Amino acid sequence: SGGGDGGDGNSSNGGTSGSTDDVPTAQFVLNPAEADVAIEEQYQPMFEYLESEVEVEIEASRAESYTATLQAIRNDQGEIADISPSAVIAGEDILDIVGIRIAYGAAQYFSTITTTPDSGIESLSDLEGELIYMGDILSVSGTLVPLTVLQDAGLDIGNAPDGDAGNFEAEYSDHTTAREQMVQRDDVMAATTGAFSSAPYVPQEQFEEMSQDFVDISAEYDGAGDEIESSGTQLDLLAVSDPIPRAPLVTRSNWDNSVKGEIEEAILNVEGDDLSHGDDYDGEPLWFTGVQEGTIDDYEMIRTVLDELGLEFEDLS
Amino acid sequence: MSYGDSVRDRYEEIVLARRVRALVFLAGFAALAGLFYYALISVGFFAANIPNYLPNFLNALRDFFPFFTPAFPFIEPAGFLDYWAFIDERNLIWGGFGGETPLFGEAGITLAMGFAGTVMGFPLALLFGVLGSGRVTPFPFNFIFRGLMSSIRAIPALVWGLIYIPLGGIGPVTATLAIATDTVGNLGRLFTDELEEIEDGPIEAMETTGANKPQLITFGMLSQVTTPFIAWTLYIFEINVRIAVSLGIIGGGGLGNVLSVQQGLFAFTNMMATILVILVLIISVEIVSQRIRSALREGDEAQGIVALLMGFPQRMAEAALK
Amino acid sequence: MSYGDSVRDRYEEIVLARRVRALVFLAGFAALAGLFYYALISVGFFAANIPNYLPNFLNALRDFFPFFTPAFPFIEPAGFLDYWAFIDERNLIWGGFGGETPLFGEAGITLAMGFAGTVMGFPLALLFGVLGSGRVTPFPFNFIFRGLMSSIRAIPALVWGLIYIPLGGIGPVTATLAIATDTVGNLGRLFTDELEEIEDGPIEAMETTGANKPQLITFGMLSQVTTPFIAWTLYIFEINVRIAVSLGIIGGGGLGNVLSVQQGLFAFTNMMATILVILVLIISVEIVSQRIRSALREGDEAQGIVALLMGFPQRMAEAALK
Amino acid sequence: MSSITVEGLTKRFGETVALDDVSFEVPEGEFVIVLGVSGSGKSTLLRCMNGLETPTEGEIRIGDTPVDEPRPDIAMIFQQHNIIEQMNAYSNALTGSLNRNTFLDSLFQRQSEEDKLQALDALDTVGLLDEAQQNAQQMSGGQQQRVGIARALVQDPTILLADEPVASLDPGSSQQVMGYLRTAAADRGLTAVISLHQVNLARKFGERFIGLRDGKKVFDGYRDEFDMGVIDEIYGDIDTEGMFAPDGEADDGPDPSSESGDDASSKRGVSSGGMGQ
Amino acid sequence: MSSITVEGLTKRFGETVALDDVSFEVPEGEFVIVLGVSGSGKSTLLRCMNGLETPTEGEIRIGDTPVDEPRPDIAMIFQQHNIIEQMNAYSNALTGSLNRNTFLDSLFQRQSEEDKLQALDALDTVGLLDEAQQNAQQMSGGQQQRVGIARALVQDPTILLADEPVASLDPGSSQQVMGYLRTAAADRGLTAVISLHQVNLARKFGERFIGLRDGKKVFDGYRDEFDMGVIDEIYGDIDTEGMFAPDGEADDGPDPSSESGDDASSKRGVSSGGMGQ
Ligand SMILES: Nc1ncnc2c1ncn2[C@@H]1O[C@H](COP(=O)(O)OP(=O)(O)OP(=O)(O)O)[C@@H](O)[C@H]1O
Ligand SMILES: Nc1ncnc2c1ncn2[C@@H]1O[C@H](COP(=O)(O)OP(=O)(O)OP(=O)(O)O)[C@@H](O)[C@H]1O
Ligand SMILES: [Mg+2]
Ligand SMILES: [Mg+2]
Repeated sequence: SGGGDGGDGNSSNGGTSGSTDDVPTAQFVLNPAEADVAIEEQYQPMFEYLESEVEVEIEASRAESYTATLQAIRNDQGEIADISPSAVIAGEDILDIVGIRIAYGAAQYFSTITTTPDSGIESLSDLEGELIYMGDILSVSGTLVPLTVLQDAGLDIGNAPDGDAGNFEAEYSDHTTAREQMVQRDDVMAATTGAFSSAPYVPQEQFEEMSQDFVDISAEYDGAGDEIESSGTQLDLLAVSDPIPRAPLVTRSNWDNSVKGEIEEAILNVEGDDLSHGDDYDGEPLWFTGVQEGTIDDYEMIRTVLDELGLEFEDLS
Repeated sequence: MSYGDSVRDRYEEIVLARRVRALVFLAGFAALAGLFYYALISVGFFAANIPNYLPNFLNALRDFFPFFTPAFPFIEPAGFLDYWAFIDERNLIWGGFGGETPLFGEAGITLAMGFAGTVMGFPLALLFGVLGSGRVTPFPFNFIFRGLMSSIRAIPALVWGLIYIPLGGIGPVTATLAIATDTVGNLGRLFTDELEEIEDGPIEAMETTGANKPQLITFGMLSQVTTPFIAWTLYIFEINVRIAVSLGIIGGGGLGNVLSVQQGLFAFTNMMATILVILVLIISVEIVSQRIRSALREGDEAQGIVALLMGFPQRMAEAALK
Repeated sequence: MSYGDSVRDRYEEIVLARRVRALVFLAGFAALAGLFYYALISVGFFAANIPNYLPNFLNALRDFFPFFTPAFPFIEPAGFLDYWAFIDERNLIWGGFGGETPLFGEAGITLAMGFAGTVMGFPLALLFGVLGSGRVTPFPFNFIFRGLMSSIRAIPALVWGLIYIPLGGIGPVTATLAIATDTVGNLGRLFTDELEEIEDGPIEAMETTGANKPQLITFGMLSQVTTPFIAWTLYIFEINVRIAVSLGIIGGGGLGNVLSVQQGLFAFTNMMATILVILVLIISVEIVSQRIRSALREGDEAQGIVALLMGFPQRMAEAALK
Repeated sequence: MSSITVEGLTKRFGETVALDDVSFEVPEGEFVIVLGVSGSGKSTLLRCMNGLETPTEGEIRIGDTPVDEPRPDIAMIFQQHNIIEQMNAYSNALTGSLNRNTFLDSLFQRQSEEDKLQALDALDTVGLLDEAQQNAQQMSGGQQQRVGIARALVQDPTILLADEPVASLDPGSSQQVMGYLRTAAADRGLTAVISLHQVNLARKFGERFIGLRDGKKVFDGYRDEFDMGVIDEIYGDIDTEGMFAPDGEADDGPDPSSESGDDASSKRGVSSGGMGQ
Repeated sequence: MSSITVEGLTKRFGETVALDDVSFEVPEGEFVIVLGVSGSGKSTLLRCMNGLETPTEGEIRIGDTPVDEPRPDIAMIFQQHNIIEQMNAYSNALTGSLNRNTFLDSLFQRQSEEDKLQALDALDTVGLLDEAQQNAQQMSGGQQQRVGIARALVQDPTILLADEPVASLDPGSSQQVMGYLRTAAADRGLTAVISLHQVNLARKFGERFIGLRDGKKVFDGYRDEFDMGVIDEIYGDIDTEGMFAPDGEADDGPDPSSESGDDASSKRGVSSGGMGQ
């Protein structure tokens, strides 16, 4: 059923606001940018769980960018939100971090730089003067962290991402498009994506050679290389990043309602079962299985990355 | 047959002039071609190596059109069923009675955004459009309104959407506000343009009857343009429905939203199904709007419709009021 | 003064007809209002509680306009300097000679996308536009071309951009292809519409001279519409530059790209600076295009320009060729 | 008092002298026809009399008050009728009463019953009562022109000006429209000044005639003085001019010493011989 | 042979009978003028003779071949001139040679020198050689009409048809245009059929006259037979009709027993008395 659509949330509110004055409502702002999914449907069990645990009515709306999400929260248009690690830094004055989302037991994830086997690229330094496809222009795992990796490898990143790169060329889209177009196009020498996008096409051994952290922590390690056979596409790993804190769930810090605490608690107590759909659901499941307590300090690494790249968020307070 | 001297002289002159003209045109054409080449360089056209990727592209197109098969007869009807399954499952066209989506499903939301935006933008468009005409507002001042409309147009609806988030939140309401704003700029400009083209005669005639300024504007000017104004409004309505799709893609809800989700899922068949619904919606809107417009243009036909519409109540009312 | 019976009778009839008309109009108006209300419900307008958020919104607007201050004189010139600093630093307007960005910086890329797209789309637009006219292609068949153009228009440029990614990769090339495709649909339709409105007289006259079909089309029809065709092409060029901005927002490069990054960084002042550049770009394009169009409309002026352009080379050539 | 005095009227448009020191007087109730070829200044004269143009020199007075802007008591009928084609005949006629009604009243057609009846009566006068509710767009040229007359009559003018009111009509409609004009002027005692370019119509309907040529008044007189000599004076000897112009122009062609001279000159010789201009 | 035979020509548009069994013959080289009020069928007759309309009944023959579609040897001049205003006079005249040139040659103006000289010669004939390169849009109505004539002449026709060629021109230009038409027809020995609605012009230029009324031929004769009686026959007694119509129409108004009867009936009584129709 399409019960989780953004439009529905609004219209149902229009129809019921008169009769449910006593039940407080909370706007849950969703964001699909980190994964390619039909996000409202995936979150449906989460909403049902929260509504059963707390006396609250959840309304979902889907924002297309973190800017929209933060704008909404800042202007009291949203109470709970699913945001990216970098948005945490941008919105630290207006957000309370409820917790970090966990997938397959990990609260951290990885970013990769991959190439095609026939590209002739052996190491990051070979990328000098080449064209690289990246994720969304301000995506942490698709663009920002990989840029620092490139910088550490000695490439001149110039003003990228907010301006031209130094001795290579960058174009920005999203994880999957970047990966697919690199495979398709001869002039694209590498793609920088989250590991969730690239790992299925990279043989497990390459991860083992490259990063012990990845083997230990990453949720994607087990499925690495699974798609190579069925798709006929193999990617070669050029670099794996340090672990990146996963995206948190946050609430509006000036949300002044008694249910705020209850919701935060319920979120932290959510179990994998609460988040799974029934058997008749044939879509993608929600990507995380739980939420672990976290604070702004967990995102120090992001702040460092942003500083290295010279990116500065304007004050949102 | 032979011709007079003056004819021959004129002939030589024309031949010369044509030769010069051809040169000038050639130069102009070369300049245009040069600009085009420079523009292609600027966008990196040659680096993209398009011919190389054509086979890839055609292959990718097959994702969109599952009903094409490489072998004879090239069309597989089952492909259309895939489309329909998605359209039906997601209530794209028909939302059902009393459901959460409007009667016409997701298409209905898109349509509603375009329609509400047009209606909301109309009054200001009319005001600014009329005040922007040099005939109504004296010269330097009418440019205040023209400038305002130009500025509104210059900001894409997508950006207006962003600006309105604090007001309307995330979703169709903000998109509707953005469309309404865009309407003020676009429709208002069309109104101004139309007013610049009306005939002076009737205005002058109004003047000689001793009409005052508001009367002059209403009877001398606006009465001449009601039909084109309605036609332009319908035209902008068409465009607004298209904008509603685009705004949906960046989060405005409706068909655009569905499209963007399916794109994110790389579900090209579903995407194409959505595009088909968009196509049907927009072409329907266009046909209806064009029917009305052509009926308006040919007064006769409109008369016919009006007569048809009014004939019955008129007879009723005449019987009742007499 | 008193009037004849027939006058009085006619008067009563008019009063009655007006009363009926008023009723019909009221009903039509009520229907429209009802539709509007339903559309507002569909987009969730009342749920959005706009009046509540108005103060917030006005507050948020201040991010965009740092030169407004709450106290007298309400304008702080330093705010404008912020804008300029960003514009200058990021080469928005001026890319410098020999740099990587074109001469006109980011604005140049956007302009190049719009221009190249228009030029690339023009030939097909002309072909389909002409073939879509009922005067050229007999009735049921011209609708093949009209349908094709409608379908192209129905798909937003944003979606065309998506479809073309396998062909042009990510970036301005794909955006240019999308704009070119959009141009075929939009410009072609305008061409068709224009052709439907030309006068029959000259065509009939061509017929009586014994001209064949291609001659009839070229001299009887196209020669009548060259000026409006050029004007419409310029109009679509304006629109294409706006579309280029929108496509930039979703990854097409140029000003739209800058806008989207600054939006992501919550740098509203920089965003506004970018919007100002967009404004200047689009208004410049509009002014140039409107100048050319009005010059074309008033043959005199065009004559003046042509005379000016041609006068010198003409004299030169006459001297040289004689 | 609605007599008209035109005194030393001169109107220049840049270099062009459209009217050159024109003076005459029209007593109340007279039906005057202004004649002249195209460009002789007929329209300019009427537009000055109506206040639509300001004279460069000279003055126009109605009774004793000078005319300097359009006034409700001077009604004007235009060659291109200038009615609003998008409204019906009745609404068009009703616009003649705009000066007596406020904006809102006229917008919602809340004029007094008196005004409305007057509009219908004016349509009756021009024979269009039955077509009152017909859209002006669907009317013939002659009918549209009559609607224009009705509008003028609703203004309750004392002076009626008409600029080539029948120029775009066929002879039948022309006669009809002129007939309505004369009847209306006579019935209401209006002073009327009407420009025409058809001499036969002028003769049939005119009472007094004013002839213009190149902006100058070349004739001013009544029926009995209006003869063939006057027509020659007003129109010039257009026959010969019109019929032999092509050959006349060939005469001032370039030097006769060009290549193909023999045949051409023989041809020109013949035609030059045929006329003595 | 370019004589014209019109035999039993009838043309109906739905209910309307535009032409009703019209027959006549025009020998080669004759200059015929067709007269009739608006709607009498003049345009329809000429359009049938040109093959632009197909007769409902009857036949038109040029020499011995029936006309069924537009042919290069029949040139037509239109009331609204129908030249391409966006091109200059020369290019317009040159379109008369389209039938002798291929598409590409005409597109790039690569006609033979002969054709081009002929176009200029035709412009010379209508006195526009010096304006050959002027844009048609910037020409006066009379000049535009003359360009139309030039185009027709470039066709090298044997028959020249013209439908009210001077209807929208002032008297001076009218005479000029008619003069050019007659000269051109005489010089080239063309058979010409021209419709007009000005009787005075017809008399001045016509050789033979055909009168139409309600689609029927009511007169066919030469100069000496063309008198006032004929004019009455063609035009009807429009004077009285035109001048008293408003009162005539009031007669078939609704029943006289309405409220405001007294004044109105007295008024109507007077006018009814004034005419006997
Ligand atoms: N607004 C104007 N600007 C410049 N010149 C004008 C203007 N109005 C009229 N003229 C010139 O003044 C002269 C008289 O023009 P006017 O229109 O009064 O003549 P007319 O007798 O009405 O001619 P027609 O029969 O063509 O209407 C002409 O030479 C005309 O070109
Ligand atoms: N295409 C058409 N369809 C229907 N009726 C037509 C058509 N053309 C002409 N008629 C009718 O045929 C009759 C004769 O028209 P026609 O145009 O031949 O008259 P005319 O003498 O040329 O008139 P005018 O002086 O107004 O040009 C008129 O009643 C007219 O309404
Ligand atoms: Mg005039
Ligand atoms: Mg006719």
